[in-house]
Amino acid sequence: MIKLSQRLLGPVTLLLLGLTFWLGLWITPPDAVQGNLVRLLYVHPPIAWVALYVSFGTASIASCLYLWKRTRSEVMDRIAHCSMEVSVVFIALTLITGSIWGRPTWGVWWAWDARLTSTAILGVFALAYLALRRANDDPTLRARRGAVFAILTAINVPIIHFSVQWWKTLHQGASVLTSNGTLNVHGSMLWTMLIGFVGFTLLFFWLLRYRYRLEVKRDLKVADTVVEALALRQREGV
Amino acid sequence: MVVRLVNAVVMSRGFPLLSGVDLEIERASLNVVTGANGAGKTSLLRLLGGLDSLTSGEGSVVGVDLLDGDLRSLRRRVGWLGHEGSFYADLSVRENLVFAARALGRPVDDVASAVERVGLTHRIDTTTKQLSAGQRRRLGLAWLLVRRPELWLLDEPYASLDDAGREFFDHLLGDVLAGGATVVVSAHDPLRSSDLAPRNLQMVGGRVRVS
Amino acid sequence: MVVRLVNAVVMSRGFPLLSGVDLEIERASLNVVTGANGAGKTSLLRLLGGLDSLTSGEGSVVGVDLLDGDLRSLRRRVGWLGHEGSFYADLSVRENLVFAARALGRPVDDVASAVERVGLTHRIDTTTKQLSAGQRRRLGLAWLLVRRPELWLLDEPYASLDDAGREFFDHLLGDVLAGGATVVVSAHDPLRSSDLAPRNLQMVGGRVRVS
Amino acid sequence: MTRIAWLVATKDLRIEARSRVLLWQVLPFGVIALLLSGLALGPTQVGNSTAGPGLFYLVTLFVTLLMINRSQALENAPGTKASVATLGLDPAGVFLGKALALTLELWITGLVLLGGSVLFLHIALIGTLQAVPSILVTLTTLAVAGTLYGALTRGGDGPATLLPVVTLPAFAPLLIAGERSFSAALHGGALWEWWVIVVVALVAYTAVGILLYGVLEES
Amino acid sequence: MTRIAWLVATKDLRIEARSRVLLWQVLPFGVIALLLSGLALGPTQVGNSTAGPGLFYLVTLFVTLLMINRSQALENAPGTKASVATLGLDPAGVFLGKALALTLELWITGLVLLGGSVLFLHIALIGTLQAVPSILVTLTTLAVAGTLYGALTRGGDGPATLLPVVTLPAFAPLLIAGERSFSAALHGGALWEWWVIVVVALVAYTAVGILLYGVLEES
Ligand code: HEM
Ligand SMILES: Nc1ncnc2c1ncn2[C@@H]1O[C@H](COP(=O)(O)OP(=O)(O)OP(=O)(O)O)[C@@H](O)[C@H]1O
Ligand SMILES: Nc1ncnc2c1ncn2[C@@H]1O[C@H](COP(=O)(O)OP(=O)(O)OP(=O)(O)O)[C@@H](O)[C@H]1O
Ligand SMILES: [Mg+2]
Ligand SMILES: [Mg+2]
Repeated sequence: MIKLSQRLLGPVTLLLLGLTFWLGLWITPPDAVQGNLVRLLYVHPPIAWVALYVSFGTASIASCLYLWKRTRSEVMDRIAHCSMEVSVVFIALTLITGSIWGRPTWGVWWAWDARLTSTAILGVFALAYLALRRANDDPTLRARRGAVFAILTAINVPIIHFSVQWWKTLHQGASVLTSNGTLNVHGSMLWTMLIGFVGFTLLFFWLLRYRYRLEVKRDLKVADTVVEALALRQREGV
Repeated sequence: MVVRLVNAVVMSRGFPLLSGVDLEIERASLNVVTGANGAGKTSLLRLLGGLDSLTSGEGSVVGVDLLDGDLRSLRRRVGWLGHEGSFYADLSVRENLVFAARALGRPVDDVASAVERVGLTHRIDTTTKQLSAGQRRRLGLAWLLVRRPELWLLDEPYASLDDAGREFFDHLLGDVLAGGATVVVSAHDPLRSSDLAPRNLQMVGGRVRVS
Repeated sequence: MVVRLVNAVVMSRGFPLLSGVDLEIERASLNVVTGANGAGKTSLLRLLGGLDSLTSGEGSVVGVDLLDGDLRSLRRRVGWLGHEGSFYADLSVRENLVFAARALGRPVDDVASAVERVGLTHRIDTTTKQLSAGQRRRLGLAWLLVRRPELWLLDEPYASLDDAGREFFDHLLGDVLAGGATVVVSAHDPLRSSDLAPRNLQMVGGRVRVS
Repeated sequence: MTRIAWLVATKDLRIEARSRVLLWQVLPFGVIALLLSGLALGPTQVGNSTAGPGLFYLVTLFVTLLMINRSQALENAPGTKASVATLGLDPAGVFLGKALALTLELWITGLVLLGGSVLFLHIALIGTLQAVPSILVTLTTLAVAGTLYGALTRGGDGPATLLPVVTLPAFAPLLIAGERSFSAALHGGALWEWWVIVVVALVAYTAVGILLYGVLEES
Repeated sequence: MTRIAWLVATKDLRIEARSRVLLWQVLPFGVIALLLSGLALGPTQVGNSTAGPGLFYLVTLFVTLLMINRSQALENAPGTKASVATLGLDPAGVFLGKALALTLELWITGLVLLGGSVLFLHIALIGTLQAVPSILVTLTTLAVAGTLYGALTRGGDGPATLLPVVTLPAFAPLLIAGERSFSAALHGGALWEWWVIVVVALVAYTAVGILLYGVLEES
């Protein structure tokens, strides 16, 4: 079952993303105000959602599991590390798609708006996480410090969200699903967005799996060199 | 058995500091670790003190498992004298020792007698970074006297001590062993006191070759 | 006369590290400075190397006046091996030595042979901060081999060297003296080689008591 | 835990009092940085009441980084680390003690810088006085969070430069909150939201520190 | 002199390249600090073209301080100091070499920060490009002066905190000059006066460094 779903992950992701692009570019109508720019709607929000919630969520859950003695294993550490790395990619994509959207609509590439600012701060958190890992080469130390830092980041997500929210906002509000529960996008657009959300979420896990395997392979290679290094060391001075 | 290591490996940046140590050490024994420069003596002592962590293999020290035991409780029972033992460089000799005594819940009165024993009474209010190399070593010994650990790990204790200091150290070793504590010393010089019958652990290439 | 000190005093934060040293040292002689911990051995060597400056009294080393001579030209002619000699901790053994060779205009080829002589060939590309205490000492010796100074100031050279290292050091001393350089060593252990006939300078309370 | 906290805090404060670095180096630095900020923005911006609180917090932040660094450097000298590790101090106590000492130092610095801001950036005195409680609480949060992040970055290569990278994103919301509550005190306006952010952060960091500081110290 | 300068510069750059502190720590720090400055001033101030150049220089200044510190810390390790002293390197060469390495590092950092400023502080791109030469010269002056002041503060207690106090007053005029010439590039206006100040300072610091660095190193 798990094997099968893993096998299917790649093709299904590709299928859903292909569907999103096809629907987004050819089937859905252009917007009355924004024209063809609205097509970014099928890409930008899903990417942003993955960047902030899916990847940070995965990283912090894995980190908690790492710190809890009973579930501590390098698997958890690797998952946290890899999802944080993939998160950087998605945050960059969020910023890029957002900027591309912002330039024609707001007239600037970047504005000091709440959503944008909090995205940027979280991006810095992800970069800082990677920098922190780089700076420590003892694997246990690195894993522990990384885990603590990831948890601190997770705690910071709401703090950042509210502080920046109360600070000022320009960005698109919750426009798809308004607070009274009414939908205000066209039917085909909604479907496309929904498929996009699922597609990009699956893309995240696909990339994560890929990155994870790479890490395992690298660790195996390291293990080989360890054996070599041990033999070399044991011959020293004999 | 105070120390038990089975094929212990410690890696650092891809280099094996210890490349598979098998070792057992009995309670109240005196063990001298010898070996060429870079053989791994300091690394072994650091592992035993819980200051570095085990990469692979098994091990336990004073009953604490090195892989998933509580290293902090291990460290608490171990005394360490390293190549560079300077404590808080901005505090005086007395302040450093009072800090240690308070931290361990020992009576503060022990401090004066420890300082007296290592012969630093005339420098008791001198800032540690002002001390000479040998005086710093002596402060390290005083620190151990206040600590009274179960397992003493001493990395080249003779280095930079003068004759009187070495004499004192030999006396101390005798007392410590008589008190039931275990001692592991790394040294390039043979121990001076002839009353002690140390076990020699020779290290080569990150491993112990018990003789 | 390589060294001449008259009533030399060195103060540091109101404390006299040296409290009036009178000393003369001849060319190509071997001098061993002994004394209790804190007697002032390190301070004396630092003064001779131009690393600390004279507070009062008179002095000249290799012809450079300590009060108003050019201390930099003095330092250039002096070799120093201190308690902590680690050079640039982020550079490898080779890079450190190449830097020294280039700085002094010596041929870079000397480096490999110096490393060979101190037995660090298998660590030549290791970062200095990764080295063990004794290996760092050996790097210090290699540095001196590349430098080939007139006056060698060695602060406890035996400390943390293994037997092979000490043997090598004794050989080196012989060569250096034969080459006409002057050596001042501080030590707590007697020199091992019996061929050398060192002059003993005993220090007590910041002064030299020539015996 | 409180006994160790007290022991560590007094030790840190004693070292600080002895070296006088706070008095002679950190405080002058902060005051000069304030002056420079005034200069960098030019006369048109100064006296501009929006910029004042922001600049005060920006400078305070840099000073805080310097002090966190010092606080961690004390523990990080090669000899010190191993010897103190064998004391097996209760990590929660160490965390609280270092945070306590840092808080006190930051309060002193913060109040001096506040005086400097009134002088050099022409912030209104009355409003500034009303902002003092919120500033002290913000500084406490900075100290607690800083102690935690300081331990996280300790010992690697060049911790002096890694620390800012790691702390800045975490300090950003605190900075915003502090600046807003300062501005609110100056111009009137709802204060409580900012209090909520800062206090929630304080509680969260304290809890994480007490629970996880030990994890950072081990190995 | 030039031989030693080259030797010292390559040594410093090699250590920098090895530790990657510039890439992984200093640059991110600078970018975050820019972001934070934008935050601290609030959305209303940003895009305000007077503030932009000032903030850019303020952040550059803090980054410069970090880098001077690192550059001096290399020479200041206890073992290093004595061993290198006995090489008796030509002090003028050491000074030039360290200044050269620092200049290069600052140029890289400055250009990245400039990009960040254009993005986050909304400084006009064209004007910014025109300002690049003046910025590079100002950075060079900062590097040269910083090397000199770094040597001055080296070795005391906590150089990490003493340095800013000593440098800030000296950097203040450079900062103003740089900011003005940047503003002039943005809005048009007389540029040459600011060039004069910066270049005179550069020449003066270089001359003093070559002549007097040796005095600083001795004892
Ligand atoms: C660099 C610029 C931008 C960044 C960093 C950014 C970031 C974000 C983030 C973090 C989300 C939240 C995703 C979620 O909560 O699920 C989001 C959602 C969204 N963004 Fe952006 N954005 C940017 C520019 C823009 C622009 C210019 C527009 C359109 C004018 C836009 C339209 C949207 C929409 C419609 C959503 C979905 C909102 C919802 O339904 O809740 N974004 N963006
Ligand atoms: N990254 C690395 N690459 C290569 N070698 C390394 C690395 N890290 C450590 N080493 C080596 O590991 C060994 C560590 O040995 P250790 O300090 O335990 O030696 P020791 O027996 O205490 O020696 P000494 O008598 O000199 O104190 C040294 O040989 C050192 O060169
Ligand atoms: N500020 C000070 N106050 C009191 N004593 C000081 C101060 N500064 C230095 N000292 C003392 O000066 C002496 C310096 O001695 P030095 O380092 O030269 O000794 P040494 O002979 O090399 O000793 P060792 O054998 O231990 O290396 C020490 O006794 C030290 O305690
Ligand atoms: Mg050793
Ligand atoms: Mg000495």
